[in-house]
Amino acid sequence: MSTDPLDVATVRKDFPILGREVRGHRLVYLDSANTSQKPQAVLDAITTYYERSNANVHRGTYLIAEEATAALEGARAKVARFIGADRARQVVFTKNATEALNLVAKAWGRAHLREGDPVVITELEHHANIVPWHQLRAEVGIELRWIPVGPDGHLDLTDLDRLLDGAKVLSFAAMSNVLGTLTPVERLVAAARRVGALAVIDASQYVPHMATDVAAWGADLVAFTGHKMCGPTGIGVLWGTEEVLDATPPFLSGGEMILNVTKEGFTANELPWKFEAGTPPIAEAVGLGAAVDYLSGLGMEAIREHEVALTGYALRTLADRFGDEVVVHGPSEPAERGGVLSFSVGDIHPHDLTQVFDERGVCVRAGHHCAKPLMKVLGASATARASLYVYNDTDDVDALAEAIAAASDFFAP
Amino acid sequence: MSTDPLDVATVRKDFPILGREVRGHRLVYLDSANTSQKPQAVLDAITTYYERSNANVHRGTYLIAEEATAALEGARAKVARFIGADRARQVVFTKNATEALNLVAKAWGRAHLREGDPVVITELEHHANIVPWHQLRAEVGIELRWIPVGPDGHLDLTDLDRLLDGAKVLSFAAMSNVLGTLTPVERLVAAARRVGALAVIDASQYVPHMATDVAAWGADLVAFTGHKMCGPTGIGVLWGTEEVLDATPPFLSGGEMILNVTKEGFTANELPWKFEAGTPPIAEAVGLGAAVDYLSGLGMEAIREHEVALTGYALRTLADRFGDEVVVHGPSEPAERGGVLSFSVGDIHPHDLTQVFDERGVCVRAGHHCAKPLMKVLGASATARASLYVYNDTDDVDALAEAIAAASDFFAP
Amino acid sequence: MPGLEDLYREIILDHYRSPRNRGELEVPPATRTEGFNPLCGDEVVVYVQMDGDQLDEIRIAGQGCSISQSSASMMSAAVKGRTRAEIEELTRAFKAMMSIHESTLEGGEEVEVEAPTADLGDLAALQGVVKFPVRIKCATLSWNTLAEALGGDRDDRAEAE
Amino acid sequence: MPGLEDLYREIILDHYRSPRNRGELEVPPATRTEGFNPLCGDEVVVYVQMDGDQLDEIRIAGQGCSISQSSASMMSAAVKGRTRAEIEELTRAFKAMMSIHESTLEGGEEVEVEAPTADLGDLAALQGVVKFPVRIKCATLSWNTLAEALGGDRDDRAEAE
Ligand SMILES: Cc1ncc(COP(=O)(O)O)c(C=O)c1O
Ligand SMILES: Cc1ncc(COP(=O)(O)O)c(C=O)c1O
Repeated sequence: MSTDPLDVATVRKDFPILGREVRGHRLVYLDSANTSQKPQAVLDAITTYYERSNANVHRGTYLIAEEATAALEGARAKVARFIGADRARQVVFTKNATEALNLVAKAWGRAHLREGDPVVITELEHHANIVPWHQLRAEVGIELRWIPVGPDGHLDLTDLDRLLDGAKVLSFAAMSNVLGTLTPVERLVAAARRVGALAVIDASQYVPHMATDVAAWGADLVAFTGHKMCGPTGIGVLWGTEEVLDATPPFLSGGEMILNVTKEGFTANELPWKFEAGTPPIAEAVGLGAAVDYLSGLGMEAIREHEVALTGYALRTLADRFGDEVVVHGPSEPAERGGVLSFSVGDIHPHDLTQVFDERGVCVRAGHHCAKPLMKVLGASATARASLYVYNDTDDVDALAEAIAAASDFFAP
Repeated sequence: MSTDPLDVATVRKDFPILGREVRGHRLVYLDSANTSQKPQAVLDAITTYYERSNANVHRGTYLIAEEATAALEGARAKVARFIGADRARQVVFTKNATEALNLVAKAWGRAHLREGDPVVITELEHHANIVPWHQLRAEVGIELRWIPVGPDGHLDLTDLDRLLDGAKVLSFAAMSNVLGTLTPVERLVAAARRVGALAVIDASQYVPHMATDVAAWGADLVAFTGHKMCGPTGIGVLWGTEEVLDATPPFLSGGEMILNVTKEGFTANELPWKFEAGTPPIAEAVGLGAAVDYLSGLGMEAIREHEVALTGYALRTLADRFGDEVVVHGPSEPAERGGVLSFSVGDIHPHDLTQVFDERGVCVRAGHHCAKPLMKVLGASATARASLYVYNDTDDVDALAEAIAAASDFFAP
Repeated sequence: MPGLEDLYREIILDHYRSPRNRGELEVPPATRTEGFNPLCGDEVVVYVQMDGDQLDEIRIAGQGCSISQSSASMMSAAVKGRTRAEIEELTRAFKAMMSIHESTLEGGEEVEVEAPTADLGDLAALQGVVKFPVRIKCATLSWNTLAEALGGDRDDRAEAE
Repeated sequence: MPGLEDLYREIILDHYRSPRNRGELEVPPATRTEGFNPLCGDEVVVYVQMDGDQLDEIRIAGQGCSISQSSASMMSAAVKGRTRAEIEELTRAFKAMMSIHESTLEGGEEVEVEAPTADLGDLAALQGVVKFPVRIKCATLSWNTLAEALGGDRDDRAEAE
């Protein structure tokens, strides 16, 4: 990995937490698909905001309120540029990707879907792109259809035409948070277009890791979340075309999202504020703005190259060292996936596995990863999942391999 | 004010932003009813969380994930104690008070209200406690009834019995964000109880300023927001009795709030997580926990005493200096109100007034304060509003008086 | 640092104290259009009576700060008797004057704005507003409301971005 | 620092590798109750057949980690043939052993817990779990599911707070 397009040693210095020792070991953080660590620049941006310009936005006629408003709207413009949006007003700040997807299913969905209307999702969705549709099914009786996942971890599109027949919505993840699978976004959007279905993309795992161009995707709505892309908790994004956002009624309501309120009713504000009820996550937006600056500084192409190379290294290392004892789920080609490695080690339960890892400072998540329908397809109730990001290197992968060996020894019958 | 129960000079040192100069003047921050400033302890708690323990919660079997979970749930327990809740599970974290009130109107309301059901609110509500009900009216046809505000700024309860006749919900602010009016919480809750109506309190302006005991109030649901009580943006709270929360269906849905998800449906998680869909505002909860520690350290009784005294000083100062030229809306007795002073200066428009204030570093909000129905009652489209908190002192009030004098000169015909 | 005198030019205060075309028109034949500044509650009501392509009469009601009210007053004087095309031209010129700063509010990037071609007359006094970003919406409120009254697509790009 | 040996006592691994009372019962006469650990996906299914006040037969199905499965296995052995009252007593004792640490998860405050009165036998081996807060839910999952099966109010206070 001498040709790593990222200078990981330098990158690591940007992340204060990576200097921490746990249980006498250096922290080996391999859970970025769950949440990413935060660089100093993001923490500084948040602190500086609070120490210099904290005020409520869009409201005050005094200097720090103007600064706060400029900070919030400036962050919106940064995010818009980062994802290739035409205009900042297409970027709605929510509290996380989950709220964004709820907005889609409930505000757009309630207004446009009727009993029997087919909504198509995939078997590899995160619960955030499943449960809101279940709620809508209980409420208005939509029909939920599932694009299956094949044994190679890719979507099985054999029956796509039939599944999409009459569909009103196609909503899918651009990258699986369990398998790392990259789904064929353009093809799926085109297929949705052909049947006139709303095309919704859950890009929560994609935006942090790959250059994103929502305009090129051509979808209607795209959701993602701040904390997985070096940003703070408490903020997510819904991007949408103005046509679709305009045709979506308000969701949460209260201050900020109104033009007028009387005893008789209310008039909604313009985009994007129409969807931002109450005091927005201001410091969080500022932090997210700093995060996209940080990621842009590293370069999204370089990040992707780094992750493809490191994923390849990880797949080779585990195969060479453990052979059949370690099974990695999902696509075998690094170019077809993100750096998310769900794996099993013999018949050691993932919880027991990661407990041993923890002794060595190796942070890996065990569980269903909020994707229970996919776990069912995989025939497992849980997997261990190691996921890579800008600050991971071959040492981390080697530490993972050591930890697997240790667990294998410990639980050897 | 030599007997001020708060040592404001020391308190001020806890707030980094107050050391800032704006336009060549010290910052005179009089907009805490809009959002409060943040003490160093809160900023430190957030930074330390990110630098040492950042991880996703309730998910990881490794040390920093345990720490993150303990930090989130520890913050919940702190908030519960701060408001006198019996149990931490009664405390639901939302993104702001607005989301909390939307949850009430939409999750509880949709499940329990039918066409024609009367919902009673008051004329002094913030839009956050109006617009969700308007949406529900459009959706299910509830009847919205309004408790009027009298000329003294207090609720006019003459017709309370008639208004509550058959009511299913009584939802009201414990303190007005425009007039500072303290509403008779116990009396209103008791009245709601008598007719079997759900008692909902918007305590967004109350919790930051006065010792709160939700158990003593005896209401069903109480909403408030973190950023007005020295906490960060991006977090709010809905407290509720377990009986009512259990009878409320999930609102937003996705990860965290489920026990199980299949292709056919889902099972909701226990309280409070049932209402916390997706990655919660973890760092924000940690910051809010530090904020309630900070406020408890000052003492809520001392804070209230300080504000009563300072409000009295402000009312006297403005009356002595400007006579009839300055009209302060709302109750004239400091003991019957919070430190929120909406006022007018002759016929100078509030926007023009606060523009002059800004030249002098005096931060006062001009506008409708997200309470347009109340503005209509006051017969104004806007007021200027100065609001006091722990870091304000008589110097700040004097600076306000100077600024009023300057504006009065500038716009003198 | 911009001073208060940049904002509150004498002519602005004059229009504020003695607003032109204040009042209402009978609806119909006139139309009535309300505009709100969501951020501060300012309201402008624009009554417009067209004669074919020409704006025959205009009246302004509502309430607001000196900037929103004087801007409405100046606008009413400027557009009375003009054709739709002329009014659109004026609106563009006025927005151009205003939006220079407003765009920097968002991303810190200067946006290319064509030089105004129409003669703004009195309205040029509002130029100082651009140095006070929050007040720009006060100044543009009546113009947006007029655009809506004339049925054109409200060009709110300047506000939203 | 607690070591892995505190958690994975030999007896726990033994129950994990050779679970007691594994299987299903016919429903009815038995009842079937599912329990989920929402955080990791562990599932326990408890089949219970009562004979009046006495638990006649019990079977455990589902899948999960060594802690949840061994806890379920030990529980099944411990409750078989016992009366409701005895089982409640056992449950309280087991929860008491577990909740000591769980409560500190929340507020950092130690909670007074009555000393367990029932004899936990093998189950005492699970004591080490309290040093690993996230695993407590693994250990209590089967007990909560059994409580639900017996129709008692599930005492989930320990979990929720
Ligand atoms: C009385 C009252 N209720 C609700 C809110 C809404 O709070 P938030 O904007 O944080 O949701 C506010 C503050 O804006 C308020 O003053
Ligand atoms: C694919 C995917 N979608 C949605 C989410 C939900 O994100 P959040 O929890 O921030 O709402 C996640 C992460 O948990 C995810 O991986």
